[in-house]
Amino acid sequence: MSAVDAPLGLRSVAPIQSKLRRGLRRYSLPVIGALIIIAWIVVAIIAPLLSPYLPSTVDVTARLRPPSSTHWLGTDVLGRDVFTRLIYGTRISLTTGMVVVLVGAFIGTLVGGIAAYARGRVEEVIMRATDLVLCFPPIILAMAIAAALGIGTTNTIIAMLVVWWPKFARLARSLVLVQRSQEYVEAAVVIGLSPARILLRHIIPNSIGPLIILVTLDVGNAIITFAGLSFLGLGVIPPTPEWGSMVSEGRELIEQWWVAAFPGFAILTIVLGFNFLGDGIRDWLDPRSRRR
Amino acid sequence: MPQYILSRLVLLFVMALLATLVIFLLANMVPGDPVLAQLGDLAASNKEFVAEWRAKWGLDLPLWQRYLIFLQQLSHGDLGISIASQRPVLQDVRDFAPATLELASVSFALSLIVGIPLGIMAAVRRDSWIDHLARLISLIGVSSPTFWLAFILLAVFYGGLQIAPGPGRIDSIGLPPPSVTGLYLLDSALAGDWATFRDAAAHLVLPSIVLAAATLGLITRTTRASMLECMQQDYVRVARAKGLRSRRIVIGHILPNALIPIVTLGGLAYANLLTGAVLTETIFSWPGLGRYTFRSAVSLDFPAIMGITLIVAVVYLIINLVIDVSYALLDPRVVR
Amino acid sequence: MSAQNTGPGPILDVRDLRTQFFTDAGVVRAVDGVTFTVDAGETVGIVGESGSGKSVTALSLMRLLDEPSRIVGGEVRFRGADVLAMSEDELRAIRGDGIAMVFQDPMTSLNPVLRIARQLVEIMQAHGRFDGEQARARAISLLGRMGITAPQRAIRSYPHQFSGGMRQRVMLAMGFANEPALLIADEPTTALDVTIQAQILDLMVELNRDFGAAIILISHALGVIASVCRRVLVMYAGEVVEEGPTEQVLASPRHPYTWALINAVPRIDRHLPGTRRLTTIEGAPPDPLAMPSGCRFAARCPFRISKCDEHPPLDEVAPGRKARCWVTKGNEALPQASPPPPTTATIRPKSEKSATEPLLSVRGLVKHFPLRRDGLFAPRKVVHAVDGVDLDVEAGETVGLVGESGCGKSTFARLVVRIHEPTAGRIRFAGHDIAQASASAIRPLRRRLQMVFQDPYASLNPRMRVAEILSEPLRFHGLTGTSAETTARVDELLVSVGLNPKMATRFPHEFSGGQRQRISIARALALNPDFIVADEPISSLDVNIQAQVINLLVDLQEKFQLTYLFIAHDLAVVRHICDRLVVFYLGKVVEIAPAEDLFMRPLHPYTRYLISAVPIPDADAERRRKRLPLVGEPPSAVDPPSGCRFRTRCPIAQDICADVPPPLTPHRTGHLAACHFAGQF
Amino acid sequence: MADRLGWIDRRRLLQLLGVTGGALAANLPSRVFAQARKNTLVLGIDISDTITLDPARLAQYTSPMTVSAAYDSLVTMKPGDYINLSPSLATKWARTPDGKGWRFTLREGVKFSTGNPMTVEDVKWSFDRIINLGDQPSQYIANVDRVEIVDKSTIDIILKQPAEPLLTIIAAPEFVVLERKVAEANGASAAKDAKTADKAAQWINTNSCGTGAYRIAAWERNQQIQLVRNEHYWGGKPPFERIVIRHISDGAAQLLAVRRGDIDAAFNLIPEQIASLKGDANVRLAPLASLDFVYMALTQEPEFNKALAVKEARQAIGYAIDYDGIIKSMLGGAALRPAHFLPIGVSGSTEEIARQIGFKQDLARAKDLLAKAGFKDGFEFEISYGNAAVQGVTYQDLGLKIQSDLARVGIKVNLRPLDQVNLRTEYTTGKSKGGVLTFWNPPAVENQLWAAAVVQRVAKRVHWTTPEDIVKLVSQAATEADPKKQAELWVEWQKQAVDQANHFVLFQPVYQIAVRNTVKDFPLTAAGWMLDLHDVTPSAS
Repeated sequence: MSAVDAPLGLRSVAPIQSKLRRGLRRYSLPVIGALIIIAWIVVAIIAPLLSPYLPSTVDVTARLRPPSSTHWLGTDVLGRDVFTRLIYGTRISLTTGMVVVLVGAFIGTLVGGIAAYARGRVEEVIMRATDLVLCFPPIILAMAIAAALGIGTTNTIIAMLVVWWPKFARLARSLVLVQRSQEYVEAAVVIGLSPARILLRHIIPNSIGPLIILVTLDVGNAIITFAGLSFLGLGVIPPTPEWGSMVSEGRELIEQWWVAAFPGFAILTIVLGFNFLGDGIRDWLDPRSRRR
Repeated sequence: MPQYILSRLVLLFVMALLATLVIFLLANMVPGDPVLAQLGDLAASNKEFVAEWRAKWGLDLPLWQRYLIFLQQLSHGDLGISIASQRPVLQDVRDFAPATLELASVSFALSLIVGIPLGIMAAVRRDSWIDHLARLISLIGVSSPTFWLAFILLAVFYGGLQIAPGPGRIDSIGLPPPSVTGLYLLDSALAGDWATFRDAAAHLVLPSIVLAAATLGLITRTTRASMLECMQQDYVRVARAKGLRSRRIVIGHILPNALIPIVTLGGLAYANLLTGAVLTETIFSWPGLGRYTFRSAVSLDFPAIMGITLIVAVVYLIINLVIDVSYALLDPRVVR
Repeated sequence: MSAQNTGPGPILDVRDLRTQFFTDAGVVRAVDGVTFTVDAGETVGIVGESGSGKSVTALSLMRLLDEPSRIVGGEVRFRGADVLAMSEDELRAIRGDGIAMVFQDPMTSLNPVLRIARQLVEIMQAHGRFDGEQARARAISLLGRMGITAPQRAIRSYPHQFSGGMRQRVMLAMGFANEPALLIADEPTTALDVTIQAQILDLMVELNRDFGAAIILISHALGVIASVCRRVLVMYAGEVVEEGPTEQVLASPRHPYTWALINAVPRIDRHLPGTRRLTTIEGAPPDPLAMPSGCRFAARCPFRISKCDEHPPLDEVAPGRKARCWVTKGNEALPQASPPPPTTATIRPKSEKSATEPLLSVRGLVKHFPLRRDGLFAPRKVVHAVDGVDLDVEAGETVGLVGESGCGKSTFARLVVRIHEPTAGRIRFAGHDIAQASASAIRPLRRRLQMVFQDPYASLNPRMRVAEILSEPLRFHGLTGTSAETTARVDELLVSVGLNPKMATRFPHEFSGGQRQRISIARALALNPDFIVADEPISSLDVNIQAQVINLLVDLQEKFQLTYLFIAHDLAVVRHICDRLVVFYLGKVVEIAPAEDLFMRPLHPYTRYLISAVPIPDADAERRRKRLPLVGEPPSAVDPPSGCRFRTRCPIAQDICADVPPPLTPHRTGHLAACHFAGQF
Repeated sequence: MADRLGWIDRRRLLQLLGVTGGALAANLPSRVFAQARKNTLVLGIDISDTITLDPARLAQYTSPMTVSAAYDSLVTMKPGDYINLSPSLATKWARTPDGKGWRFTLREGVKFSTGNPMTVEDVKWSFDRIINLGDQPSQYIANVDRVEIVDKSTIDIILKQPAEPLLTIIAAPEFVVLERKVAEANGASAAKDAKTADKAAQWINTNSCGTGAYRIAAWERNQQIQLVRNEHYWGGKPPFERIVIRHISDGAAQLLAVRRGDIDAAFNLIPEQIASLKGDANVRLAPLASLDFVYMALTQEPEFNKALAVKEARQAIGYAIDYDGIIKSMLGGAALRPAHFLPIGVSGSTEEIARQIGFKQDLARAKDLLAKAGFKDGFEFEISYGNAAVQGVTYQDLGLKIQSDLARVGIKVNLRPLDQVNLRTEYTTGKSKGGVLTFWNPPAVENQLWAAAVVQRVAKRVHWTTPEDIVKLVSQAATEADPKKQAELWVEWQKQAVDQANHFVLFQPVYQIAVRNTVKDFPLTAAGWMLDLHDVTPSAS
């Protein structure tokens, strides 16, 4: 169908841009985002090829060297090569970020979907549970879990998951509620399909767009959170290189800024990558901006 | 409406208690003994002494009894004595909360004052340079790890350029103003002590920028999206057909509608600022609730943990309630 | 053309207006050389289907369009001044002052967070005509004039406190606030119920008379135009194809498209018994991205001649009449329409009224929707959507359900097919009680009981291909074994609803609204049902597509011996295709009767109002007819009136009506009404 | 001040960034304050561990400094000499005639900060309060049986085990004299039921009632402690009108503050920050040779780790650690290393002795020992540690360093970061399954306290069943009256303890305190209170 109802902004006459420029503008951000992410993934995979050093090689005689041709990003307090640790650190940040978000999204979507589909008591209980999780001080929760289970990557991921699923549950619930009242779902009911089939085959595929946006935007969020917990000493077990703990190791070293500055910048770029991508996907899936 | 608020308050109370119960059980799963961490090496090895100290905080009682005692104390408005600081939790909170409140409020105000106009301009001048700028600012804002941003700002403006004051609420040798509210800006203004006021304000600049970064990004983005959404509503076209000026349409017609979702987001963001400033507070040596929370959790300070959980939950839920109530005030369609 | 400078002249003079959309796919010529004038105080209608460019024309007149639309050429002179050359300030001075506009959807046209007073006063102040106090006083008097009771109170209200009809009155008040010379009303009644539509249309006629403002009324319904406008423009594919005095155009069109438009609509005031099919034209409007070089209607035109390869001009065919057609160039009248013959022999199973049980039998059906509680201690409020309905449907019958929106007819439909579970009551379908049966118990019956939905855009899963949509029920119920069998059946289904089997691999969004509704019907047919509940299946379609779908439904009924429960708010359509009609009001049935009987001799006052409110696409008839003025709006279903639910709006209500709910009692054979004073109005 | 202040040339960066810092800088009031503080001493230090300033409840690391400024004990130690005691409130002391305790002669004319004279009653009451309050300080004088007033200037402290040491212990700021009248007026109690009856904690945290040079005027938690001059001080007029102990947790902030002159001394600088101060003419570095040390404890419970149960295997670890790397590189040389639990500076412990009898890195020997222990290809164990740092070096970095050192002889270390609570719990209850990195901070300067700990409670934690003779050796050394002989016994004890290889002392920090030259005397002390605040003096200019 043709675009009859033009979106009404405030300018009555706007410059009509060329198709090429519009396309560039619309896709440049997500493409840049995707490129950043891909670049980091590649770095994570080929890390050993990029550096002559090992991330855990301690050499206290070469500590806190400023960036130079031998140590591109300098060395840290134990004389480890910051560049090497940084590129190896990509692995942990990327995987934890994705694992937390994907597992959290999976659990949340399932729970939220069930809540919306079951309604009544079940929905009430599930939604109150999300409220409960959200009203915890997250630090206490994370630290209590880490203290109870022990410090380590897996346990930190578990702690994050505990606070991570509710937002997906809420989103999934509202999405399913919207879809539930759609006529095509009623049509599926009239055909006699089972609730599980309706949920999985009809409702969830149609709710997936906003979920994908949230997942993409949230990976960055998870990476930051994980790094933050590492910064507080709850993340990985040394000597595993991890960006948050690298910043933490260098946070007192204002004059040896390279120790903290580079890993932090790495976090910024990768999170920016996911945000660019997520923002782009949002624009792209949003029917209103699609018509531009 | 009063009916509604009343039942929400009842629910709030139940939820907050549930939160403390969950934290209580979780914290008790930790094998460590908070008393041992507080004692010197000699005392920690004296079994009787340790037992006596454990009894002092009721740690020797069965779980359910300890929780009941907590509830009982709570009914008298008493949150117990902190193990780590050895004074009433409530007093600790009273000491630490104003610092966080001040920082969070200033950051929040900052992100609103910058974020909303920026979002509005980005929406009105969609696809112009200001839109791109706003997008960049907000994306970088939400993408920056707080602890790193804090480090960079401190390194550049404090360590390098030396144009910003260092960590802490006031200068290292300055005296805090006489405590009325605990908020230095307010207290120094009340006391007419403008030097301290300027000092406290200067110390707020960097941490509040750091803390505001993510919120600012969020608010800018939401404002823009909300404005765009509202700009496509029929009533905007009607307003244009009425012959109103653009400014009037934006401020008088679009904004009141666009603000509604920002209330929710802003409220939640404020709640998060209040409860989630640990990293910023750590780096800026800000004597606030975030660091207190962190310290209590690290030292497994049960009374403090329970108290903070309760307070945070109540604050969070009250802010949620306020959001809903202001929703009803902002949006006449919501009738309770 | 030459009349431009004589006398008062036209207040609006539009010449060769061209508005285009610059989309990614290409340039859409939405308005392509539209020329017309409007004299002071005149009422002009613009009619056309969606996409014809009528709304864009209206918006272009006030330059209210936005990116990606641009006015690329032409002239719009308002009182001699060229609107298209005006600066923003000059433009603003005209908007809302010289020209006012009323939009289609009153629910969204008022700013929800601002009080009515502010929205009304604002427009008066913006043009400096009145100061605050005056403006407020005038706002109150205007609201009163628009038929809003207690305007002093109303002005302090927020829009959501008003119903759609009331809001459209507020919009009209706003439109007339500065006594404009011209009021543009873009589909002002489309979103309203028929009784409210009648009120608004009457009001517009009065306002035109009293204020002397010229009116441009845009509508897709000829009946609406006929009841207000003296002159009408018919638009098709961005062009005006015919122009002339309304009664002449409707009585004897000079463009085949106008002809098709008129004949595609069943008329409530006349009905040829025995024919259920409508005259339709094939196909759809041309692709706006690639307009044909010749006559744009040629591809669908039943009167096409070879000359039609050339683009016809809009020429005067008779004094005051213009048409863009080579066929009628010499003012030739087009022939009377004859509906297409039935595809198969008409077998009406109506006569075999056996003693057997009706296919569907509903007794005392109730559905209450609980509302969210205000608080833990607040009483739970309930919407009485359906409140005690009895109805039998015989096999092979077509039963129509009519009523205003919110009367419970759609809920009733969803109860019958058990999308909703009834609060109380009995539903017997083919001998089984399905009212409280479990999903698995109903599943075997689902094959015989299917539904067609209202919204062709929402009723198909956008992520599934047509083949999947149609094969899902087949496979689920195990009707086809192999995939080859399934494919064959899907192809068969597509053919039976008039679609090409090759389309099976496409996604729903690749189809037009009418095509989607055909897919929706095919899905319902897939399981070989006996009984189809159709919930407003045509109400969101253009008239010509409506006619096509109606014809399809009639064909299918004859071919597969279907029983229909047909829900609609368009009484003319219902009268046209139904055997029996059921009138709903606020969750209750107020009248059941054979279609003809109901229209000829309605017993319930509400039914009389409903019939009277339907506009007729015949200017003469419209003018001769005296519409019954039904006052007010339906009360809330949360707290329905005691006794007879219609009593609050009923002119003959008496004390008994408030105390005793009238039972649904037979008054003639097969004609039941629930009124204490049936037939006395 | 030079333009080159930080690590970037300020002007150049300003130009580069196009920033004009005027607006922000204008808000900086530090210069204003700098003028008005000639008579104020400002110390920048992390005092987040200070939770009480009540001497009888003292247990933390930083609070003794404050308390020692406000109160005096009977005897004290002068910086640098931790073997011989100096007079303070007592001018003379000797064994009681029956030999069961110590007799102290009190100084004449000592006044409290209120101006009231100190009496023998106050002394007895203060000790009674410590004992009856039963808080941690009471543990250290558990050997005290009672305190008896002899006359108005003489007091006896009677011991349960008269041979055990007392004087070095009561030199600590826990065992100070409070003004009974004021304390009781504010809720204090020294009665038997003091545990519940004493309500003075609140008041005593923000005030003081001692004889010290300064009086506590305010304590705002996690912000600062303020002391004001005690006009009645017995040692002459204290030089500063006011002392502010400013809580600055951040080393970087301390560094900047001391550079700018906002604080007169910075306590918590890490080696890198100290290095950056070297060129600053206004700041000098004062070394504080502490008696603290960082060590690794290794369990020998075979159930936890078969390899660690073998002495040779543990010794191999001792010979594999690169102690010099830790001290020279990681700590910038600002540390010592004793052989065992007797820090350098106390009886029987010098750098010389430590070199002779302590572990040193010797990889070949480590490998031999491994082979001897039956673990030729090495073994695996875990090291637990908390989230903390000593002298800017985190336990984590130490762990990593040890991990990489031990890897060179084939021993695999798994690091196990723990929160402090779990770490303490595991360690003190003997549940550590490998090594523990931790810190020893003596509450009082007394060899016996440390040595006894090694053979008693610390031994239990590492599941070492101590043989009789080494336990006997400790009490023998502690009660030996002849200093030279005593030192020899302590050396012998260290030899045996080192051989056992349950504890490896990694370093004994020499804290580097950055002091501005506005301060003249800055008598740092290795005794528990870090700084003799009453002897700090401003420079003449």
